[in-house]
Amino acid sequence: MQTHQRTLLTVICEAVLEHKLEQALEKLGAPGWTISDARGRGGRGVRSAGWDTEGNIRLEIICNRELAQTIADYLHENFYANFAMVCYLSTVEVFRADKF
Amino acid sequence: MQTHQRTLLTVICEAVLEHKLEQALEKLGAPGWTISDARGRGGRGVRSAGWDTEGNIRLEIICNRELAQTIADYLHENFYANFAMVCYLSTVEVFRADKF
Amino acid sequence: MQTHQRTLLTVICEAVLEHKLEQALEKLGAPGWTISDARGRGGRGVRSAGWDTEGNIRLEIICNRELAQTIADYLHENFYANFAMVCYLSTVEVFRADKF
Amino acid sequence: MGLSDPVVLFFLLGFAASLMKSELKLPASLYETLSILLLLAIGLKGGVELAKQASWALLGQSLAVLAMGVILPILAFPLLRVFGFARADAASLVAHYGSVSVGTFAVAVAFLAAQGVSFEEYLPLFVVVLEVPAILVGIVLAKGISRDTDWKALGHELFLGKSIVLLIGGLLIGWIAGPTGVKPLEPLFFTLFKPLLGLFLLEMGLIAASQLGSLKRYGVPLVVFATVMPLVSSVVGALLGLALNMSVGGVAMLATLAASASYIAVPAAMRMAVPEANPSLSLTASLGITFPFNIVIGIPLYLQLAQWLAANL
Amino acid sequence: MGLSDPVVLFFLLGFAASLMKSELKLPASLYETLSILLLLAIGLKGGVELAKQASWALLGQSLAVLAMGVILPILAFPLLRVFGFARADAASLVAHYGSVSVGTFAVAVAFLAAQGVSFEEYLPLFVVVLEVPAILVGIVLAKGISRDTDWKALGHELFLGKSIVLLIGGLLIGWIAGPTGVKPLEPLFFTLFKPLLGLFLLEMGLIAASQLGSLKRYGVPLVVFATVMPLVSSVVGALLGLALNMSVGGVAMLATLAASASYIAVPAAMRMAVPEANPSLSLTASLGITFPFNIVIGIPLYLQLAQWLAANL
Amino acid sequence: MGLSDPVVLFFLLGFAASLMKSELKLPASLYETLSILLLLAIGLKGGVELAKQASWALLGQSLAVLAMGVILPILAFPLLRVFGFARADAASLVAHYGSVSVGTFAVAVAFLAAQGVSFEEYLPLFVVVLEVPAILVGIVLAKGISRDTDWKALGHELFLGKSIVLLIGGLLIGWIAGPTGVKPLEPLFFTLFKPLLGLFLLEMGLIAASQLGSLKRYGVPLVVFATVMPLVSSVVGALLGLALNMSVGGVAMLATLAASASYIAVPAAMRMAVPEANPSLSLTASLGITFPFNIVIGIPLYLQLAQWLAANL
Ligand SMILES: Nc1ncnc2c1ncn2[C@@H]1O[C@H](COP(=O)(O)O)[C@@H](O)[C@H]1O
Ligand SMILES: Nc1ncnc2c1ncn2[C@@H]1O[C@H](COP(=O)(O)O)[C@@H](O)[C@H]1O
Ligand SMILES: Nc1ncnc2c1ncn2[C@@H]1O[C@H](COP(=O)(O)O)[C@@H](O)[C@H]1O
Ligand code: NA
Ligand code: NA
Ligand code: NA
Repeated sequence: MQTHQRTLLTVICEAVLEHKLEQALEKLGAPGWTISDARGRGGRGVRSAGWDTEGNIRLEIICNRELAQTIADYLHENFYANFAMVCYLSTVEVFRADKF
Repeated sequence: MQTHQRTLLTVICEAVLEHKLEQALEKLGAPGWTISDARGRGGRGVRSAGWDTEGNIRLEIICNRELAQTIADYLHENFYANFAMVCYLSTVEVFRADKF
Repeated sequence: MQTHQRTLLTVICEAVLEHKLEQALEKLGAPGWTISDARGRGGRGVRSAGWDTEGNIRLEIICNRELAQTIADYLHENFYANFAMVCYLSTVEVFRADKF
Repeated sequence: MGLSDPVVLFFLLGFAASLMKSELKLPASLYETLSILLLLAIGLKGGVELAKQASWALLGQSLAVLAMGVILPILAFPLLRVFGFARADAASLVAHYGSVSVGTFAVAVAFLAAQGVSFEEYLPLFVVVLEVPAILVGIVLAKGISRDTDWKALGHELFLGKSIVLLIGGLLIGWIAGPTGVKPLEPLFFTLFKPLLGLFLLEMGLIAASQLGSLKRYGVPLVVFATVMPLVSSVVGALLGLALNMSVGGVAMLATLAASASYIAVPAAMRMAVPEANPSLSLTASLGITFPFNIVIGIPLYLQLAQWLAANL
Repeated sequence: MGLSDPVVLFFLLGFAASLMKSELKLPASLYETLSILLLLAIGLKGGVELAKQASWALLGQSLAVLAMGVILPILAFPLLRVFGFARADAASLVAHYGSVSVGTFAVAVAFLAAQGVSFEEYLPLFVVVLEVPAILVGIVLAKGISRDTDWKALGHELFLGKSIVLLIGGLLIGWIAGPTGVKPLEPLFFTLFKPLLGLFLLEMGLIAASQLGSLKRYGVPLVVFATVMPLVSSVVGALLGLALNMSVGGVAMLATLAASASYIAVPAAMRMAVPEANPSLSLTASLGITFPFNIVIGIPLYLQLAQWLAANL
Repeated sequence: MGLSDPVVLFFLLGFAASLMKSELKLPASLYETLSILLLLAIGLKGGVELAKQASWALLGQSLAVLAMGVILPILAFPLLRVFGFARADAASLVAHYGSVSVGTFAVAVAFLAAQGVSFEEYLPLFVVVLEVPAILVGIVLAKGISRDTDWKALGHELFLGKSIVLLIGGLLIGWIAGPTGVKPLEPLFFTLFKPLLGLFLLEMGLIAASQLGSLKRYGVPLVVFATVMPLVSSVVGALLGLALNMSVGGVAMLATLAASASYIAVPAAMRMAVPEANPSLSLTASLGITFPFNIVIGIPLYLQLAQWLAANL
């Protein structure tokens, strides 16, 4: 099969944001996303996922570069100031160009 | 240490497929794989992992480009039509050339 | 927003190492890390996460290329011989150059 | 009456919380644990009874019940086809309704106990008997008896799935250990049965309501099927119970078993054996409509039906 | 005295294990399950009492208790500002202390039972009443009554959060099912209450000790606030109990409720509504200092206070 | 006889389900929860006894038991070396067998209770005593007493691991709270002990069978060791029990403790301290062979041994 370049935007942030991020992704038109539970350490200290929402989530969105940038900008504006959050982009190859 | 280019194939799909995929990977000769639990949304709707197998898994295989392509083709033929599934490839550097 | 290239080091290894790896990362000066639970198969057999620490963790560190190399070397020296462990590097783009 | 039983109230709490988009969520492992406990408890109860009174008559009854599990889906299938359901979807739906829901059975047990109505203690055996055959029927209806079907993998799926292993395992443990051997297990499996069932139903309420989202997509025909099918099946089950000379409670329980639709074993098996069937269609019907219907309205109704039949036949 | 109660010992075990960096860790889903059970148990107890004695007098008392939940944070806020806390942080802190801790309440229930001191059975109702208002006060203190606030999302957060849904849900189930209906649930929610509370406190000990790490960062003012505030509040609560003509046990319980600080509902709500407040500050205070303080020292003290007041006023 | 005890049946159910490749799986957090409860229950029982009868004699007995935990692995080590096991592997194996299995102990408790055989109530104390020393011996056998060993980290590993903290914690809580203080905890830790043990053994059966896969790789020497070692150790344990003047039940329990092999504390500690030992080798032996062997055959045998010794010596 032929492959097509897309961008993978990965977001690691406080678990408490899950619902809000999903709403944002829907609004911004993300074609889909995947979430898994995580824990970690960063500028805002240890987040050990020992209880309740004291953990992180790891959110992945495969989409075109432009949308990835839009989403990242949105996150920056709305969450960076007050929440533990890290974003990064990478390049991936997908098989179905129309899906992402 | 010196690094070597390999391909990372990531598959996100219904949890119910885990066992079948493992059998397929063994048959196709994958050198190893890693699975974690996930949830998400895509063309086939929300998969929230709230109960039983109503969730996704995230499967990663590091191998050579050719095998990655073979596995992706196999998945396409056998699962895309009837199951929630997304695949993508990316390039990674490994340290032990003979292992992957 | 402008982006900056960094290296993402991913480590998949026995869950029992989590604490030791965190100590090592702190010592080596990693700017942060993210851990999630995983299971899988590799050269050292099946690790199915069915009970206790018979599972894997998936550790991600975003940092500069040099530090990633240092950490990988450290892992190689200290753990490869006796523990189930896989490492790989990939290139990602981050938004805050000073954070990673 | 049924509505004020606390286990039903737990269901309604979950259902309402989900509809109001509350953040209430039970850990997935709690749900798994509760369903394991319920399956084992039901198996154990049946096994203890087998230890007391295994007999050829019971084997005969089991075969009759098994026949019902085969016939009901075969009769329902053409009707669904007429209503425009695709072949695979229709087959999957009838497989769900020919099998049984352990949760519904457990609620009926609690309901009859609260009403002071007794029933044949070996009824859990019929839960085991009804679990599997409808799945087979569904697969044959979907695919014909083709060579393509990997019968070995399928048999594995059918007889080694989680719920059947726990039911049969519990049955065997209860049978071998017998009434006295099982005694020390009672504090968990019998004394705590009702409150654990309450927790289980809290989660079922959350899940059931979350299925309603897809209701719009499938519309009226599905709602009609998911409420009429249990009513019709319950009558068949009740008549079979009468024919087998069962008590009022037994007739009500068999009506409930017939009326209930699986949402654990069958979805898992059909997903692998008939993947082209839309899994959300069957789940919406069985979990989103039939399960609440049976729990809130059906079970009390089936008891009345049994009482009416006992009085009038 | 309080120290030798086994549930307090469980707390101390967790606390010590965490301080000694033991590898002991309870599965997160066990913690969730235990807190669900405690919330439901407390709700059920309150609901059963409502079924027995709902009255206008009780409504009046509830309003008085609610008023306390509004006034305490308003009074504490300016003090914190004087001590140099940022506006958002001060508002968040007082919201935590105006609300209640279900775990602390449960320990007080166990403690009074062990002491043979009875209290008004409807007290769980006040847990529900006190849960929400302080959050609202905190938000208004942080932001003013601005148009910016998304009151709809906020109301959702407040009244559909996990703990409030389980408390109110348990209350309604207990109320509707009544004393006889709830009877079969007792083996889980009442008989196992104390050992489950013990397990819960084991985990709370682990968590509480892990909060101490951030103590250094916030220093003396926080420690002072987190020990003086409960003491002052307990006096207010006790006096209110007296004014409401409650028994010695009831006065002690109301003092405990006033003195306790939330660590479940409020942190979640404030994180979304006032994200600029430092969540670790409030948690360190309520979980790391006030919770252990109340459990080990506070509750016995509040009972003595109630006894002293009863003897001297 | 032993085979028809329901907890053993649960083990066999899990074992069979795993061999038949059933999809049955217990949530990992359930397994963790159950092992936490068992460890606490055993600790609590021992602690309550200490509260009743701590004495110098008991201290003396504990030291004798401790000596057994040191000597058994030292004797077994050279034998394993002769059979061709690598130094690290042999050391790790004997560490597992010198320590104890809490699950095996719990099954023996249930078995003796079912047989109506009583034993010295303070025996849980010996579980605690035997947990650690063999690990130390194993490490020294593997590495010698080298400066390389990070004894501080090791001590941490040994005394702050999950199982030892829960055992000692339970012991202290039981000791401090005493028989009356622990009373309210009994519904969970004592009444539910047997059914929870059943669930635990269901999971242990699944795990034990999954270890058998690696059996082929290690072959006959491992199987021989994993069945002969417990038999020999049980005789040593029984004789020590006799020498300590224990009752028939006590002798059987001490034989069981000696015969059992650790699969929780020791694997974790050896993995960190002697990483060059193959962890799968020891687990296959202790979990895949010795645990089932002890549960199904060993424990009834050790009781007979104790009875025979009491009658003939
Ligand atoms: N350099 C990093 N590499 C990988 N993950 C990170 C890194 N920095 C932060 N994280 C993750 O992102 C979360 C939030 O980061 P922060 O906002 O820096 O506290 C942390 O809890 C980590 O899970
Ligand atoms: N664009 C996307 N980015 C990341 N994950 C996706 C995306 N689309 C789908 N997924 C994941 O893949 C699963 C199956 O996708 P689908 O087959 O489209 O329903 C979803 O449940 C998501 O977890
Ligand atoms: N080729 C691979 N692709 C992805 N994950 C792998 C691969 N090989 C090994 N792993 C993961 O790394 C862990 C340790 O690998 P190993 O040391 O080879 O046993 C395994 O349990 C897998 O989770
Ligand atoms: Na049915
Ligand atoms: Na308060
Ligand atoms: Na031993």
